[in-house]
Amino acid sequence: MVNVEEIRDYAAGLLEKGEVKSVLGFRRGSASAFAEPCTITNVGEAASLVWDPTCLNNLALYLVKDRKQQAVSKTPDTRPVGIVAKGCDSRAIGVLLQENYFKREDVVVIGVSCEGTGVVDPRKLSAKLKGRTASRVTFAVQGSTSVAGGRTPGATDGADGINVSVYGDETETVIPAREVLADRCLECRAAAPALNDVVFGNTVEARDFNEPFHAAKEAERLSEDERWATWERHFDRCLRCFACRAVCPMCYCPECVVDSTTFVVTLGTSAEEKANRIRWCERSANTSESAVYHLTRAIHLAGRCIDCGECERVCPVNIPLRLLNTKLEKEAFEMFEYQAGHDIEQASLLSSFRDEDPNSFIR
Amino acid sequence: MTKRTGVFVCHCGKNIAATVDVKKVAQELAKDDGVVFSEDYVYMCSDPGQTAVIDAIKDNNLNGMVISCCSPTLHEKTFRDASELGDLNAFQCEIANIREQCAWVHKDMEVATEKALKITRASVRRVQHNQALEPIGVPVTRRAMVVGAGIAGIQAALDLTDAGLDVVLVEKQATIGGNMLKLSETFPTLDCSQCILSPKMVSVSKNSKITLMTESEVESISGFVGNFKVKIKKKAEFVDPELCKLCDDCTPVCPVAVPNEYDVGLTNRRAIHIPFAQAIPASFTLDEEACLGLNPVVCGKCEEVCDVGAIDYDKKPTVTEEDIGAIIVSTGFDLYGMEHMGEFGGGRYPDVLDGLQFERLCSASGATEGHIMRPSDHKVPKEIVFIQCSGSRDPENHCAYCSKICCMYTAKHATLYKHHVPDGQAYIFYIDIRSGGKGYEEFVQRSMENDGVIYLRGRVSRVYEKDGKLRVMGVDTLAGRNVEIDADMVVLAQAMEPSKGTAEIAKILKIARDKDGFLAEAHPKLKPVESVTAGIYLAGAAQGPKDIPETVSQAGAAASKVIALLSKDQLAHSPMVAKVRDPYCTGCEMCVDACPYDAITLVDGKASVNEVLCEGCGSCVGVCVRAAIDVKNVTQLQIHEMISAIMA
Amino acid sequence: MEKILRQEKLREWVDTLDDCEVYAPAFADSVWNFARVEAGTDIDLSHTNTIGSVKAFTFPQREVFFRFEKKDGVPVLTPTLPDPKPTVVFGVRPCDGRGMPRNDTVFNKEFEDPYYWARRNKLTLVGLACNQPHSPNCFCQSVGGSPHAEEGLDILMTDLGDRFHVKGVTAKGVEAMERGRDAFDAVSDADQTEVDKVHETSRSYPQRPIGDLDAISEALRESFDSPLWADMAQHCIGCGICTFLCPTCHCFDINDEVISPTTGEGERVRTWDNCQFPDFTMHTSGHNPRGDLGSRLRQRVNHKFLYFVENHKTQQCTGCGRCITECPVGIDIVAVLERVGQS
Amino acid sequence: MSNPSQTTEVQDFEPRIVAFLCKWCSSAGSDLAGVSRIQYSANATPITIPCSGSVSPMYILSAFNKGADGVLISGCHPGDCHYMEGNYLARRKLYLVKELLQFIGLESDRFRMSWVSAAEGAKFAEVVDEFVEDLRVLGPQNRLKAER
Repeated sequence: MVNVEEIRDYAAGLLEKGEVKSVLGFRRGSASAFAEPCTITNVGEAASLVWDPTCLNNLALYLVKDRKQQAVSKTPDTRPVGIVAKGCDSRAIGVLLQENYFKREDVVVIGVSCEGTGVVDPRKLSAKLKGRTASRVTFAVQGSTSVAGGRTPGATDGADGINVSVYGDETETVIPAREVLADRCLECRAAAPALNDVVFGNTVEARDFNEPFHAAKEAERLSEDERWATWERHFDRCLRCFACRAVCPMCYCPECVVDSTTFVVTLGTSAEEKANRIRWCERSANTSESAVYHLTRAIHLAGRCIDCGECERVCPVNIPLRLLNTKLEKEAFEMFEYQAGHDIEQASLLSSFRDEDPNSFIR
Repeated sequence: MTKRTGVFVCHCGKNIAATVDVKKVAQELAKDDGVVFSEDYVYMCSDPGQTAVIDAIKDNNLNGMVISCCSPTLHEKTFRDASELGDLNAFQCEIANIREQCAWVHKDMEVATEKALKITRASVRRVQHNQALEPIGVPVTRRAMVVGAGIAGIQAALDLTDAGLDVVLVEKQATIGGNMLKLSETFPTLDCSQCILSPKMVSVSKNSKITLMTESEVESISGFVGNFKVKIKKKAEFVDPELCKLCDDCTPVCPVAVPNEYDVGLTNRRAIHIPFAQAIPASFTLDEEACLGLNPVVCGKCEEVCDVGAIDYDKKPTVTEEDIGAIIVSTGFDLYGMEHMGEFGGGRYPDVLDGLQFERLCSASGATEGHIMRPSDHKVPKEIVFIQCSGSRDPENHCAYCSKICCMYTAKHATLYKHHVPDGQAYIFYIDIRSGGKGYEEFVQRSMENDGVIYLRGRVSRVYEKDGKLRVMGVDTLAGRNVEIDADMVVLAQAMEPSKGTAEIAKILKIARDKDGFLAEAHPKLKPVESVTAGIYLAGAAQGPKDIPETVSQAGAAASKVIALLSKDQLAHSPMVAKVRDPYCTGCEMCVDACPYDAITLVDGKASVNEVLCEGCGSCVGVCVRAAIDVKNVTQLQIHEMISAIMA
Repeated sequence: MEKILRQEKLREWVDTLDDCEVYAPAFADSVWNFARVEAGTDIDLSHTNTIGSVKAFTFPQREVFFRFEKKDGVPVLTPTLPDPKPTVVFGVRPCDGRGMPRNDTVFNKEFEDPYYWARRNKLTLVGLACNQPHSPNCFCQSVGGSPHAEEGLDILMTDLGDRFHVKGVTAKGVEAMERGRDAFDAVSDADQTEVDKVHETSRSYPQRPIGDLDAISEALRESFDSPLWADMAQHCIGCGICTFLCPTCHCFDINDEVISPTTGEGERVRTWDNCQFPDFTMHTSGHNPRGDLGSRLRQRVNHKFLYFVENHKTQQCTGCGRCITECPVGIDIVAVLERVGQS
Repeated sequence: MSNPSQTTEVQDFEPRIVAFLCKWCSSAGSDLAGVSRIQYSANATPITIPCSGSVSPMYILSAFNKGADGVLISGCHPGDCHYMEGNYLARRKLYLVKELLQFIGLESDRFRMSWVSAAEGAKFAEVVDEFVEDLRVLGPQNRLKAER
C-alpha cells in the first residue's frame, strides 16, 4: 500500500538535500475531482503532493518540456528533476533515455506502483454518470472510503469499488473499480516502475484484469466495413485540437511532420525551405486529413508508445486513440518481440530487424 | 529561384512513338508550371539529340532538364554529360523512363500516353527541386588487399604489383595455392596443375611488394573506397618460418595424426606438418586444434627435437591493421558435401569419391603417387562410373545452378583413368554435355572416341554396395532402358559451392551474396567483377562456378579495375548522400542504428553524415520520425511532389 | 409568446419543423454533442452541456471560401457561399446562447462576414434553462449571465418535470412555435409560478465567484508583464481544447488546399485556429511575439476579460466552464482571474 | 461511401496505383519486363526510389490521401538488397503500416508489397496485373481520399 506521506517525505528530502531542482508530482486542483500536475521547488510544498486514483497524467511530458526550456535558456538550470512516475510513466522515461533525450542522471524517478489497481478513466466515469461531473473520486475498501487517498493493498481482482460523489447530488455511489479503471490499467503488464530510483508500493505480479492488448483485439474482431465505419466516425469528429500530440511525452519533435503548430525557423532557414514545406495533410478537420494525422502519429509512435493512454484521456471528443498505438504495440510484441521502454540500450523497433520477421504478406 | 525547366520527349525511333503520343506529352508538359521548353525529338541519344539538349539549355537559360526516354540505366550518364556541356549541373538533369516502364509494356496509345505524361510530369516536379551537386572527392590509399590466395588471388596480386601497387595477400590456410594446388592435370591441355601454378606461387613469395599473410583472416573493416582500414587476425605462429629449415625432424615425433586437407582426407598428416613440399611460405606449421603440446604437460616432443628452436608454444594470435585502398575478394569454392549425396553412397562408401579426391588419386604428389586405386582395398578399379551434375541442377534437393566445370573435368577424369588403367572401362552419366570453351568440345569428343568412355544420358537413382562392388542403378534415356553397372569406383562430380566462410567475409566486408550464397556482382552484365560496395571487387569461384582460364581472366579484370581506381589522386563519390536537417534532429539515433554503412554518428547531440561512407540508400529517411534527414535530390519533398503529380 | 409543452408533445412539435435541419444533444462516445435529429426520433433533453459549443453552426471548423483553378494560364475563382437549409438547434444552454451575440458582433464589425451570416440567418436556437449547474465549473452568473438567460436564444425552454415552459424570445422563435401550435398548451398561473420558482432556485446555487468584472479588467491590464502568467501556464501543454470548445473563441486560419498542382485546382478554406498554438503568432522570420505558454494563456484570458470589454463593452466569456473541465492539466480560468485579482 | 458492387462503376473503373520501386531490383525488374515486351496494365505509375528501406510511411498515406486506389512498394528479395539491409527495415516498417491500415478498415487489398528482382520482369508484370484486378473488384478508394 502506498502511503502518500512517504512520497512527500522523499520529495522533501530530495529538495532539502539539493539533489533536484524540482519535483514533478500531483496535487489537488481547483478544476475537478481529478488531481493536477504540479512542480514543487521547496520543501514546504511537498505536503501538497497527493497520490490516488485520480493522478492521471504522465508527468514525463514535463521532463521533455524542461529540456526544451533549458535548451533555449540563457542561464540553463541543468540540475536533475525528480518525478513521481507510475509504471507506464517510467517506461516513457525509458524511451526518452533510449532516444538520448536526456541522461539518466538528469532525472530522479520516484516510482509509485499501481499495485493491483490503476487510475480512473474520466470518460468511463462520465459514461456511467451520463455526462454529469464527479465532484469526488476515491478508492473504497469494501464499501468504505480509505484514508488519505491510500490504496487497497494487494487488490488484484478489481472487486473493490471506487467512491464517486456526483456534483449537485450529495450521495456517494460505489462503482466497481474494473468498470471505471482506464483500459490501459486493465491491460497493464507492469504496474510497478522498473526504471526507478525508489519505488513506493508493492510489485503485484498477478493482476486479474484484462489480457494485454484486450481492447485492440476486440477492435480487430470487427469486420473490415465495421472497422472503417467506426474509424470514419472517429476521424470525422476529430477537432484537430492536437491535445493528443501535446500531451504525449514521445511527441517531442521540434516540428510535427504531419501537421505543425510549431514551425522550426532558424536564421539558416532559407526562403526556399519556408516556401516548400511539405503539407502531407491539410488543416481542415475532415475525415481524410484527420486520418493522415492520426495514422502518421500512430506509426511514428510504433515501438515508442508505452501505453500511458494520455492521448485517449485528453481527447475532448473521446476518440479511442490509444487503440491505434496498442494495435502497433501488439504487433511489435507478437511479431518482433519488442516492448517499448523496457530496455534503454535496445535499437529502436523500426531501425532494427530480424531475419525471421514476417515475410508472407509480401508478394 | 525561378524555375526554368526543359523537357525533351524522345521517340526512340518508333520504340516509344509507336505507343506514346510523344508530341502530346511534350505539348501538355509545356503548360506546366516552370516548364519553359518542351519538345520531342526522334533520337535523343544521337549526336544531334545531345546537341539539342545543350542548345536548349543555353538558349532557354534552363535550370532543370528532364529527358523522357529509356531507362536511366542506359542514358542517364549521356544526358548528364550533355547537360554539363550546356553549363547545367549534371544533377539538374533527370531521366523519365517512358520506354521500358511504359511504351514497351502497353499497347493502347491513349493509356500509354497518359501514363507517359504522369511519369514525365513526376520527373519535372522532382527536377524542379533538385540541387546542383558536385561529386565528393576522396583521397586514395594506393594499396590493395586480396582476400584468398588461390589462383584468382595469386593472379590478381601479381597483376597489381606489376602496376606498382603494394598488396596485402590474406590467406586462411597455411599455404597459398587454393584448390588448384590439388588438381593433377588441367583440361583441355592436360598440363600439370602444379607445374603451372607453383611458379606463380614462388613469384608471390619473392615479390617484395606483396605482404603475404597466411593463416590469417579479415576480422573487421571500416572506412570506404580508397580509404579502408582492415583488421587482419593471424593465427599464432608457433613455428617461426624464418628459423624453420624444413629438416622434418619434428613430424616423426608428433603423436597426433589427422586427415590431410591437401589430400582431401585420403591420407593423414601430423599436427605439426608442412601442407606439402612446395608450400608457400615454405615452413612447417602447427595445427592448433590437433596439437597436444599447447598444454606442455601433455606433450612437447616437437619443440624438444627442433635444433634451431623454431617452435614456441606460447605464441599468441596477432591482429594488425592495414590501410587499404581497394579489395579483391577471391575466397574460392568448396565442393558440395558428399554427405548430401546419400543416394549415391556419398560419405558412406570409401570408394565413392568426389572430384577433388579423384584428382589426388591421379596426382603424382598424391597419396598413391599417381596410381589410381580403391581407397578401401588398394585394388585398381576396372569399372569406374562418373556421375555428373551430382548436387547441381537439382533445385528441389540440392543446388539449382549448373556448376559449369564438371562436364569438362569428368571428361578429363575419364581420360586420365584410361591413361592409368588402359584395360578399364569408364562410364559417365550425364544430363547434358556443356563444353563451351576453346578446345573443350574436341576434348570431350576425344575422350569418347580415343578412350572409349561410355557416355550414358540419364540420371543415376541409387548406388549401393553389393558383393564388394558398387552397384550403380541408372537410366539411359537415349536408349530408353535401365542401366545397372557393378562398378569398382564411383566418382561424383559434386557441385561447387562458395567456400566455407563466404557468408562471414561477405558480412564483414558488407558485400551482398546471391541466392546461392556466391558473392554478388554489382551488375550481372555490365559490372561482373564489381561488388555492390564501392572499392571491393570479386574474382574467381567465390562469385560463381568457373574454370581456371575464366578465373584468371576475372582476376586480371578485377586487378585492372583496382589499378584504374587507385591510379587517381582522388576518387569521386556520388553526392546523392543523406543530409541532416539540423534544427529538426533530436539525436535519437534511429538513423544511426538503421544505417547499413555506419555513416551516421552523433556530433554534439545531432546526427552527422559521413558523406564518403554514405551510399544514399535512404534507410535513415525511412526511419526518421522527424523527417530530419533527407537524401539529396530524392528528398521527401520531391517524393511528395511526384505523388501529387501522378495523382493530379 | 409563452406556452406549455408536455414532455410527450415535444416530438410532435419537432416533427412540424420538417423543412428544417433539426439538431439536439445526443450522448454518444461518452460525451454529449449536438447531433442531427432524424424525423420521427425522440429528443433527449436530459443533457448536461454539449462538449462542442453551438458556435460550430455558424462558424464551422471548415468553411470553403471559393474554389480556384487555372484555365489557359489564368486563375478562375468560383465563389462557394453556403446556402444551408433552415436549422433549428434544441437544448442550447443559456451560456452558449449568450455566446452567439458575442460572435455576431465579431463577424459583423466593420465587415459583415458573408459565410457566417449565411448560416446565422438560417439558424434558430432553442435554449434549455439549467435547473441546476451541471458542474462545479459553471460560472454564468459571475459573468453577467444566468441559468435561464434568454440572450442570444430564439426560444427558452424550462424543464418542469413532466412538461416544459416554452418562451418565444425572438420573432424567429415565435414563428417556430407557431408551426407547432397544436402541440402547445396555454400557461396557467400555477405553471408560471413554478417556472419562476425553478428559475429562482437555479440562480440560488453557489457558483464560482469572479468578483468585480471591471476590477478584473483593470487587474489584467496591470499584470500584463507579471511573472504570474508563466507560473500559471507552467503545466499548459499548448493544445487547442480550451479555445476549440469555447462558445466565443472565433480565431481562424485561411489556407489554400490544392487538389491538383497540375491544373491549379483547389479551394481556399477557413479553419479554426487557436491562440494557444505556437504558430498562431509566429512570423515568417521565425520571431514569435508570443513565444511562450504564459503569454498565450494571458492572451486567452485578456481577450475574454479585457480586450473584448474594451472593444465591445462586455465580457466575451459566458461562463460555460468547458475550458476548465476539459483542460487536461487543470488550468482553471476562474482560478487564474482570482490570482491576477489578488496580485 | 462508394458501393463497389455497382457493376457499371466496376467496368468503367481504372484503378490508379502509385508504385514505389527500388532502383536496384524492382525498377530494374520492370525495365526487364519492358525489354522482354511483357504487356501489363498501365494503371501503376512508378516512382523510383533508392531502396524500399527509404520509404517513409508518409508516402503511402499521402498517396491514399491524394486518391490512389492502391499503393505498391516493391524491393529486392531478402538478402539481395543492394544496401544489404534496407529491405529488411522496409519489411518490418511496412508490415506495421499494413496492419495499421487494416485496423482502421482500409480494404486490405489496397496496400501491397512485393519482392521483385532485376531478373523478374515477368513477376513484376504479374504483380501489377494481379493488383489491378484486385482493385477493380474493390472499386474506387474513398476511405482515405481527401474530400475536396
